[in-house]
Amino acid sequence: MQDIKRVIEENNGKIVVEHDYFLLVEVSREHVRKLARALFEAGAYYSTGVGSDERPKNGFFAMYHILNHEESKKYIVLKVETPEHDLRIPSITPEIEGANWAEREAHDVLGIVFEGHPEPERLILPDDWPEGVYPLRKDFKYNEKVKPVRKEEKFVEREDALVLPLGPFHPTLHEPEYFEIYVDGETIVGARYKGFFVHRGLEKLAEGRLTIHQIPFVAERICGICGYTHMICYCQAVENAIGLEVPERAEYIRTLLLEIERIHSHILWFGVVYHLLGFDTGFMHAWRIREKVMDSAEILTGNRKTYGMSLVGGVRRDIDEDKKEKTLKALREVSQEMKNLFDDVLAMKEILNRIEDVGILPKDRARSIGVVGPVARGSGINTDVRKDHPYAAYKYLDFKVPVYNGCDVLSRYLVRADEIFESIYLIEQVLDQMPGGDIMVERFEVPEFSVGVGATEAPRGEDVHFVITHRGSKVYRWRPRAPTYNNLPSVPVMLEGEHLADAPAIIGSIDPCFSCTDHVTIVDDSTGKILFRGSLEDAIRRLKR
Amino acid sequence: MNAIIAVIVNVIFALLYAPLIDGVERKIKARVQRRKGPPIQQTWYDILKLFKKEEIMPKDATKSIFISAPFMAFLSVLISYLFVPTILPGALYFYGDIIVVVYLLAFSSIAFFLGAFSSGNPYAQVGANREMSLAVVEEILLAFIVGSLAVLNRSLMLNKMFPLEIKVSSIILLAFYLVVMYIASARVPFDIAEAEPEIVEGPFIEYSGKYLAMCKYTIFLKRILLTSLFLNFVLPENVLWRTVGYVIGVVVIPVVLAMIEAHMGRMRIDQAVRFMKRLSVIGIFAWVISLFGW
Amino acid sequence: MGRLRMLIDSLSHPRVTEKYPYEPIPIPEDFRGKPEIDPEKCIGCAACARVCPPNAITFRDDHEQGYRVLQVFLGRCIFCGRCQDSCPVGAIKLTKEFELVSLSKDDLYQVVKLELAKCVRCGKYTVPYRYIKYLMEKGPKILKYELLLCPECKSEVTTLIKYHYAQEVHE
Amino acid sequence: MVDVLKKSIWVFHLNSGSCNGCDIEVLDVFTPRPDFERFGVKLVPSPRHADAIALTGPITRAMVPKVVEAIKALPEPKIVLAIGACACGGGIWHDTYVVVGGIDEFYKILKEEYGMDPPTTIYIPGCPAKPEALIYAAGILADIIKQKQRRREDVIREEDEEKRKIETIIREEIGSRHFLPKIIVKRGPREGSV
Repeated sequence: MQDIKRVIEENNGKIVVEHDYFLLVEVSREHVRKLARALFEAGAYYSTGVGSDERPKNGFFAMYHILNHEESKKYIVLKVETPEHDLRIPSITPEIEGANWAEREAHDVLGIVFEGHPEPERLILPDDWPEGVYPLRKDFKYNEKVKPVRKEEKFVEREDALVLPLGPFHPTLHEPEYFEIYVDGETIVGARYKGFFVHRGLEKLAEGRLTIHQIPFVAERICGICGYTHMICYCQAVENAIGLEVPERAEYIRTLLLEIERIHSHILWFGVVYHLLGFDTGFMHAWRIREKVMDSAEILTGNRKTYGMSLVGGVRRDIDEDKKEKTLKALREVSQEMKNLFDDVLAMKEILNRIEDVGILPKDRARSIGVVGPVARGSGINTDVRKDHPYAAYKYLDFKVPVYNGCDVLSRYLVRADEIFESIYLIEQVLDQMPGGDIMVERFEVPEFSVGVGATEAPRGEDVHFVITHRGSKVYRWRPRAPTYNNLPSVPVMLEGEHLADAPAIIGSIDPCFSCTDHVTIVDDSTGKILFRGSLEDAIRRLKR
Repeated sequence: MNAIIAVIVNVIFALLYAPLIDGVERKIKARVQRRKGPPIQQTWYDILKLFKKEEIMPKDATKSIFISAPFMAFLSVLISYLFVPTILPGALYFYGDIIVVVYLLAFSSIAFFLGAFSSGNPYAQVGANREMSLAVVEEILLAFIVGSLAVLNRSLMLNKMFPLEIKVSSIILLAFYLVVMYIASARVPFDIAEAEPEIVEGPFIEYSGKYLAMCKYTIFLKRILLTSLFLNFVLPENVLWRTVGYVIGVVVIPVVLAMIEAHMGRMRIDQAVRFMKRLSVIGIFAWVISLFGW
Repeated sequence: MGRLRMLIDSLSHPRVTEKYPYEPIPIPEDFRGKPEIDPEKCIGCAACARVCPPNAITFRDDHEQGYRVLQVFLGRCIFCGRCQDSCPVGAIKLTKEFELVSLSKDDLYQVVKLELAKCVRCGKYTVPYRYIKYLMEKGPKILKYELLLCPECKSEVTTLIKYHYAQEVHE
Repeated sequence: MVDVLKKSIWVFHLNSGSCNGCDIEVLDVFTPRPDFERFGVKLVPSPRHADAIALTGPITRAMVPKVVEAIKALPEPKIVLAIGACACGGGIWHDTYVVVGGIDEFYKILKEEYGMDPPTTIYIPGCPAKPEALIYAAGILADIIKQKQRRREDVIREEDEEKRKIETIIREEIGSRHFLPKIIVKRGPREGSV
C-alpha cells in the first residue's frame, strides 16, 4: 500500500481522493506516461479508460485511466486534464498495450488527441459519421439525430489469403458482430474484428434523460445474460462516490443473485459451445438443467432474467425462508446433473479433440492484452475481482478461484465448469449465514462531481463502472466497461493458424457478449457486410478477383 | 409386368415414407433430449409449406444451373429406386445395375455441388467444397464396398446379390457398409458440409421455396435408399418374411441411427477425412479376403 | 461410454416438456407481469410516469375535453415495478399476467382518463379532482386554495401574498 | 392467421441491437421444457429458408439497412415477430440518438424510404419476453388459442356533487383569505399548464 503511494508521489502524481476501493490521482500531461509506466511495473494492469467533458465545471476535458492494482486491492484512477483549446494528451498505449481501445474510443467520442498512439484510427465511430461531431460532448443532445455521411466501403485486402466475412448475422452467436477472417484453404491466417453494432447510446441517455435511480435499470439492460452484475457494479460505483454503506443483508442478497447469475450464464455457455461443436443434445441437456436456475431466479426476484432487484443503497425486495429452501433444492439438483453431464461429455472423444490445444492464448500475451475472467484464468493468470477487490458479501465468504494452465479452449471450459460448483457452494454459504436487518438505505445526499469506481466479477470477467455524480440526483458521466471489451482483442491471437471450422468455438470460448461491449459508441454502418444477399455478393466478387 | 407394379409401389412408398421417417427421427431425437418434439408428420407439413412458398433467385446465381440442380439431384435419387426394391421385392434389373446406383448417388452429390457453386454465395462454396471432399471419399468407399460384394457374388446385378451369402468378408463388408451409409446420409458428426454454426447450412443457403423442399426431400430419399439397399442385402428371399423384415428394418435402422446421431459432436473436415482413411484399411482387408472367397 | 450413459439416463427419465398452452403454468408469487392501473383508485398524480425508466407510462392533459390521460404502453414496459413502488395509493400494480401477445399495437395500451378540475381564478384546467381530494386528505399542510389554482395563478398569487404581507409589515 | 404457416413456421433470428436477453429466450424456447418444436417451429440459419423473422432489439440506426435486407430476403408469405420491449416499442432507449425506436418507427422508414409494405407483425411484449409468451404467440399463429390482451380505456368522471363539495371547501378557504379577491392583476393569455 505504502509502496504504491510512494510510486505515485515519486512520479509527480497527486492523490486527491483516497477511498477504500480506489485512489484518485491527478497528474499533469507531462508526467502521465512516466507514471503509468511506473505503475505498470509495480504490478498494476490496465483496466479501462474514460474520457469526460468537464467544461461546465472548469473548462477542461479530462481523461481517466483506471488501473487495477491487485496487490494493494485498489483501483488507481489517473486523471489527466487538458484545456479545450489544446486537446492533446500523451498516449500511454506505447507503455501499456491495453490502453489502445480506451484511448481510441475517447478520441472518437470526445475528440481528445492522444499523441504518440500507435494506431490512431477510428475504433467505434462508423466511417459514415461526420468529422467533428463528438457524441459524448456536453453540447450534443442525447436524442439528436445525425445525418450520415456516405463513404465508399473499405475492405482490408490481403494478397495471400481469401477473406471470409463472419457476421454480422451469423448463427454462431445470435448477435450482430463482424469478424473478417482471412483463410488459406481451411486454415486461418489472420482475423480482424469490426464490431460495435449494438450501440444504443446509453451512456448519453443516462446523462440526459435518466436519474440516478433509473440508471440501474438501464445498466441491467446492457446485457441480457449478465445484466445484474452491471446493475450491482453501477450501484457500487455510485455508493463509493457518495460514501454510502449498504446494509449487510442487502450485500448478502446481492451476492446470492450475482452467483445465481453466474451459474445460469456458465451453463448457457456450455450449451452454446456444445451447439457450436454440433452436439445439440448436449445443448438441450445443459439448457434443461439451466431452466431450474432460471426458475429459482424467477422465484427469488420475479423475473427470469432482469432481476430489477437493486437500487443505489441496497436491494428492493427481501428473501424469505420458503424461497431459500426452493433455491437450495434446485441448486442441489443442478449440481448433480451438471456433474453427470460434464463427465459424460468429456468422455466423448470427438468433442475433446475439437477443444483441446485449440485457440491458444499464451500467458504473457494474455497479461499484456489485459484479458479478464475465465479467459485469463484459463491462461494461468490468477485474477478474480471477488478476491482482489472484495465487494458485496464476498469478504465474508470462503471460495476458491479455479486456474488452469492449458491456455486453450479446454482450459476455459474447465475453469467455467469448476466455477459452477464453486458458485453453488457460495450460495449455500450465503443462505446459511445471511444476517437479518434492513435491506435498503432510503435517504442520502448526492454530492456534485464526486468520482466513484465500482467493480464486479461478471461471469465473463472483470466488470468496471466509473461514475461522476451530478446535482439533482443525476450522473455527470457514467462509463460501464464490460469484460468482453478487454477479451475481444485476444481473439485474433487465438484464431491465427487454426482451422476455419474451429473459429466459432474459439470465438465462443471467450463467451463474447457484444451487446455488453458495443453499447459504448456508434455502430459501424458501411463495413458491416452481411452473410446473405448483397454482402455475400460483394464477398464473392472479391473472391473472384 | 409384376416388376413394373412393384417398382411403382416401391417408388410411391419411398416418396411417402421418406419425410415421415424423418418426422419419426425428430420425435426420437426429441425423446432422448427429454422433450416432446414435433408430431411425426411434421416433416410433411414442412415440405408442403415450402412448396407453397415463393422462390427467390439470388442476384449472382447462374440461374439455369441453380434451378435445375435440385431437380437433377432429386431425379437421380428417384431413378435409383427403379433398381433397388423397397417394400416389395422386384425392380428393374439389368446387367450392371450396381454401377448405375452408385453412379446416380454420386450424381446427386454432384448436383448439389453444382447448385451451390452456381448460387454465388461464399458459404455455399465452402459448403460445396466440404461436400465434395466428403463425397469423393464416401462414394469411393461405397463403390469399393459394392465392388467387393460384386466380387463375392461374381455379378454386377443387384438381384444376384439379394440376399448376400453369409461369409466372413460379407459380414465385414456389411458392417463397413453401415458406417458408410451413416456418413453418406449426412448425419452428425459427418454433416460437416451443412454445419449450421459454421457455414450456415452450406450448399442450401440460397435455396428457398420448392427448390429447398427438393433438396431436403432428396436427402430423405437418399437415406431410405441406402437403408433399403442394406436391408436387401440381409433379408431372406421368402416374400412374407422379407416384407415383415423390411418393415421392421426400415423403422428400426433410422431410429437407431437417430439415437446415435443425437449423441455425437460434429467432426472437423480433416478429422472426418482421416477417419475415413482409417476405415478404408478395413475395407481393403475385407476385399482381400473376399478375393479368397471366404 | 459417456454417451451411452447419457442415452440411458435420458430414456429412464420422463420428458420435461410442459403442457402449456393447453394447461396454465404455475407463476411464482412475486412475478412481475403486466402493470395495470386500477381506474377506481388512480388519483392521476403521474408519479408513475415520472419514475418510469423507459417512459412506458406517459401522461398528458387534454385541455379541450378536460381530462388527464394516463397511458400505459405495454410494448415498451420493462416490468421493473418502479411505478408500483412510487404510487401513493397503490392504484398501479404488477399483475401475474404475461400473455400479452397481440396482433396490433393498439391492443397494448391501457388508457385512464381522469376529469380535470378548473382553476378557480382563470378557469383553466389544472389537476384531476381525484388528486385534489387526495391532497386535501393526506397531503402536506398547505394552503388549500392553492389546490385549485393553475401553476401560473399559483405563482402570481404567491407573489401577491408576499407583496401584501410585505406592505402590511411596512405599514 | 397466415394459413400456410399454421403447421410449420421456420424462424430466422435477427438481433437488431438487443441486449441479448430476448435472444437467449428465443433460444430457450427450443430447449426441452418449453419445446417450441411441438408447434413445428424451427430455427433456420438462412433468411431464404425462413417464414418468420424473430426480431429482437430496438433497431439501431445502422441496423436499418440490414433489417430491410433481411425482410426482403424472406420469401412470401412472411411474418415478423417483434419480441421484447425493445422491438415492440423501443424499450428503455427508444429516443436516443442512434436508435430508431421499435418496429413501428422502423415500418415508417420502410414505407417512406424503401417503399415497402410492412409484413404481418406479432407483438410479444416482455423484458425479456418469457418463453411461455413466445409459445403463446405460436399458439395464436397455429389457431390453438385466442388473443387475450385488448386495449383498455377507462374514463373517470366525478359526480357533480363530489365536485361541488371539493369546490365548496376550497372556496370557503379562499373566502377566509380576505386578500385574494381584492387584488386583481391583468394577465395576458397563457398556454399550457401543469
